[in-house]
Amino acid sequence: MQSWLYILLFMIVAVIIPFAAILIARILGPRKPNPIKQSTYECGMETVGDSWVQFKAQYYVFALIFLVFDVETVFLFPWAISINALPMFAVVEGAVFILILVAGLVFTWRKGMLEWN
Amino acid sequence: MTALQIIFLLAAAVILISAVMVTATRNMVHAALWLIATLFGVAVIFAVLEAGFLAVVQVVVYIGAIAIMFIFAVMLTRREMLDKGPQMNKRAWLAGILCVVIFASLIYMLSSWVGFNQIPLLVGNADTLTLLGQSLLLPSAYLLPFEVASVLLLAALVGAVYVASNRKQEEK
Amino acid sequence: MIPLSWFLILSAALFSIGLFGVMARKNAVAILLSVELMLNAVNINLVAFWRYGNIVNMAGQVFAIIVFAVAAAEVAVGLALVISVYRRFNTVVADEIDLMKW
Amino acid sequence: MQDPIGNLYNWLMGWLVSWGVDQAISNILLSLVGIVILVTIAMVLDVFLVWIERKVVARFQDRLGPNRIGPWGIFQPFADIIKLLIKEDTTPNGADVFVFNLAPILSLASVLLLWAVLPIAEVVFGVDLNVALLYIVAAGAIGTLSVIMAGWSSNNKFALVGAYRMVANMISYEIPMVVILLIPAILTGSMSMLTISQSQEQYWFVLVVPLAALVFLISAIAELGRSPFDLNEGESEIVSGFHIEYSGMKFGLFYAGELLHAFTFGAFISILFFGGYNGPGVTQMPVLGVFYFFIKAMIGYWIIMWVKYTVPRIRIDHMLYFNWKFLVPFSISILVMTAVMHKSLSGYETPVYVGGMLAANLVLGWITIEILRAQARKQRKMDDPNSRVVAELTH
Repeated sequence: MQSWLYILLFMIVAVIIPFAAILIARILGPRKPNPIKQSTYECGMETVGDSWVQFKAQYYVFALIFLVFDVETVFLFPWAISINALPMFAVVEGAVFILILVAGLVFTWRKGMLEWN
Repeated sequence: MTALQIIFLLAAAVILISAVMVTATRNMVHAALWLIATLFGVAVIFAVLEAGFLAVVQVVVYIGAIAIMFIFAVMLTRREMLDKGPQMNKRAWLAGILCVVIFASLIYMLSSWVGFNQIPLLVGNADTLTLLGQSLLLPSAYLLPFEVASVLLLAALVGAVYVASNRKQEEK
Repeated sequence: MIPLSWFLILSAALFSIGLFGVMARKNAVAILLSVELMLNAVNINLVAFWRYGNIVNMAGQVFAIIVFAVAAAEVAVGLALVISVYRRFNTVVADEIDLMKW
Repeated sequence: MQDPIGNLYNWLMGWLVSWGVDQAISNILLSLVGIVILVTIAMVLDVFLVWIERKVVARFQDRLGPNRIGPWGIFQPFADIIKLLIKEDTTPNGADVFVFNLAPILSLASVLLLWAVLPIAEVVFGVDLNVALLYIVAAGAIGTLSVIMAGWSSNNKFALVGAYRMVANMISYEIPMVVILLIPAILTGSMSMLTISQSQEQYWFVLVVPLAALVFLISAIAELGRSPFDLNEGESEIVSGFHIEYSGMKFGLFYAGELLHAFTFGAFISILFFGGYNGPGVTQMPVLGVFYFFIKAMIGYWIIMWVKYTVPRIRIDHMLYFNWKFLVPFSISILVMTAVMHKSLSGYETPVYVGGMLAANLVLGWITIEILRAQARKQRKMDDPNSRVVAELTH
């Protein structure tokens, strides 16, 4: 509990310091906005269309694989730290857990979803 | 008022306000960002409950993966995100009344329970992390749910990849 | 010390807000967001009961972890479906997807 | 001299309590003072990292680097800060102002948060968190979030494309990194950074799991978005990526965050695999650990810079293939091997244990190289025009 209180205080300080930097810069710096300056930077070209470009679906597939792997590897942490207190059988169980994870990767690989095209 | 109670109340306020904003905002990216605020508040609640592992897992899994997935999905379906037209169903008021009734009856039922105002026991020196690892992996405890969770995630991956890759078959 | 009731009230309120979102929102992504709220309410309950019960019995934390896995699976499949439907019907409004109406 | 900070803390605590301040409040006050000092050290270090980075890149490119302000140009970063402070802070049209301003704050905060769990010496550290390894990953998640917030809120196509690439990069390489973070947890049975440092008193973990240290270095560089994985910036294609619309101090915060992040990851490599603050004479005088820590972290940071200024940028598909088709399976096999070997060797004496682990690593590394070689041979055969013609003729 004590250590989480410390982390909370640390978060507050870590947010205040960059915030203060931006605030000081805003006070010290000039403010003369004009339409050209505020326009979207595009190497001197006029912006065409909506800036909300529809992105490649491939990014989504990688995010999907990442999500599943992230969840599973995070669950391996309790296994990892208690490995000395567990019998060999449980260590193998953890390995089985990992192998199920690998099966998913093999499937996506075989399915050709890891290709970037 | 102890410091712990103040932290709890602040976190609860963050959770509830941003939860309301999630359901009320028109802009879907903003809704996802409000969801992140809610999730962060829940992580603070876990820390207050001395479940430090779950607090960090909440941030890693929910904010680091699930929220990112939501933002990606919103980007993929952008045309609807221009937020035109009503965002609520016609019978939203009915849903609102129903939810208030459900909330009130939940609280009514719980408050008649003996343990409602229970005070927590001290954690002491119990190493909850190692205990968690043992309960997850010993067959006498929760080994089966743990492995089933892995299979569930595998099934989700296979299914989601299958659904997401359907487009190729259409083009053929 | 915080009594258990505070956590239960918070969790019930969060669950109700999530339920409202599921029932009232039109956008499918928003419905999934609201389901996440409900799952989080469940998790608060599980962890609170773990903390206020016997601390050595880890059932509450274990099932909170299972709920994380379920949430991840739900998001993965749910969003994949939303995107797939969006490609076919060009909409993510749940009411307009009425292929199976008749 | 054993524990100067603890003594100072106790003395101040006694002083505050004698003034009639409540125990809990004075504890919070002293923690706050400690945090502010720790963050200030990190920020001052950050200022000098700007100078070090510019000096080192200049030497790599056979130039002199900053050399006008002060001896060897050491006051150059202060001039830069003054410049950043008095620059105009523009917000582009159509930007989502709140999110736009929040992104750089979160970006730097996610890096500063890492300093809370760094064991600088056995008696000099912020907090000994029992889930510190996952806490690092959690802080990284906030960094990822800040990238996507910056890219989305800028209302700029380049920024958005840069943010997608950066996020794809960061989330992909997070998997091998998390898998490798499991390995010190297996070896020590703890997720606390302090325990990990303490248990390397006899031997460094790089002797036990050299392959893991290598994979961690690679994925750390990718997490940082540094060259050769800097395709999120790609100056020639998407003109510097997600922070394109940021100017003045906000840009400075992104830049400062990147440099401090690189240094902090150098520190993590040294803590997880190179003994952290351990070195000769540390047991007699724990404060000496601060010196070893910074030396090792600087070496780690220097290696990251060395890679950055030597290796050219790779393409996004190559980056993703390298991660998902090589690094992830490789790190998982390292993990399984380490778990099984550690469990079966844990009863033996230290020399046997270290030797066995090292041998297992060498065997795994050799097998990997052989598989890669076979793959490369097959690929070359396929790519070779002569053999393709032969194959078509015989077909």
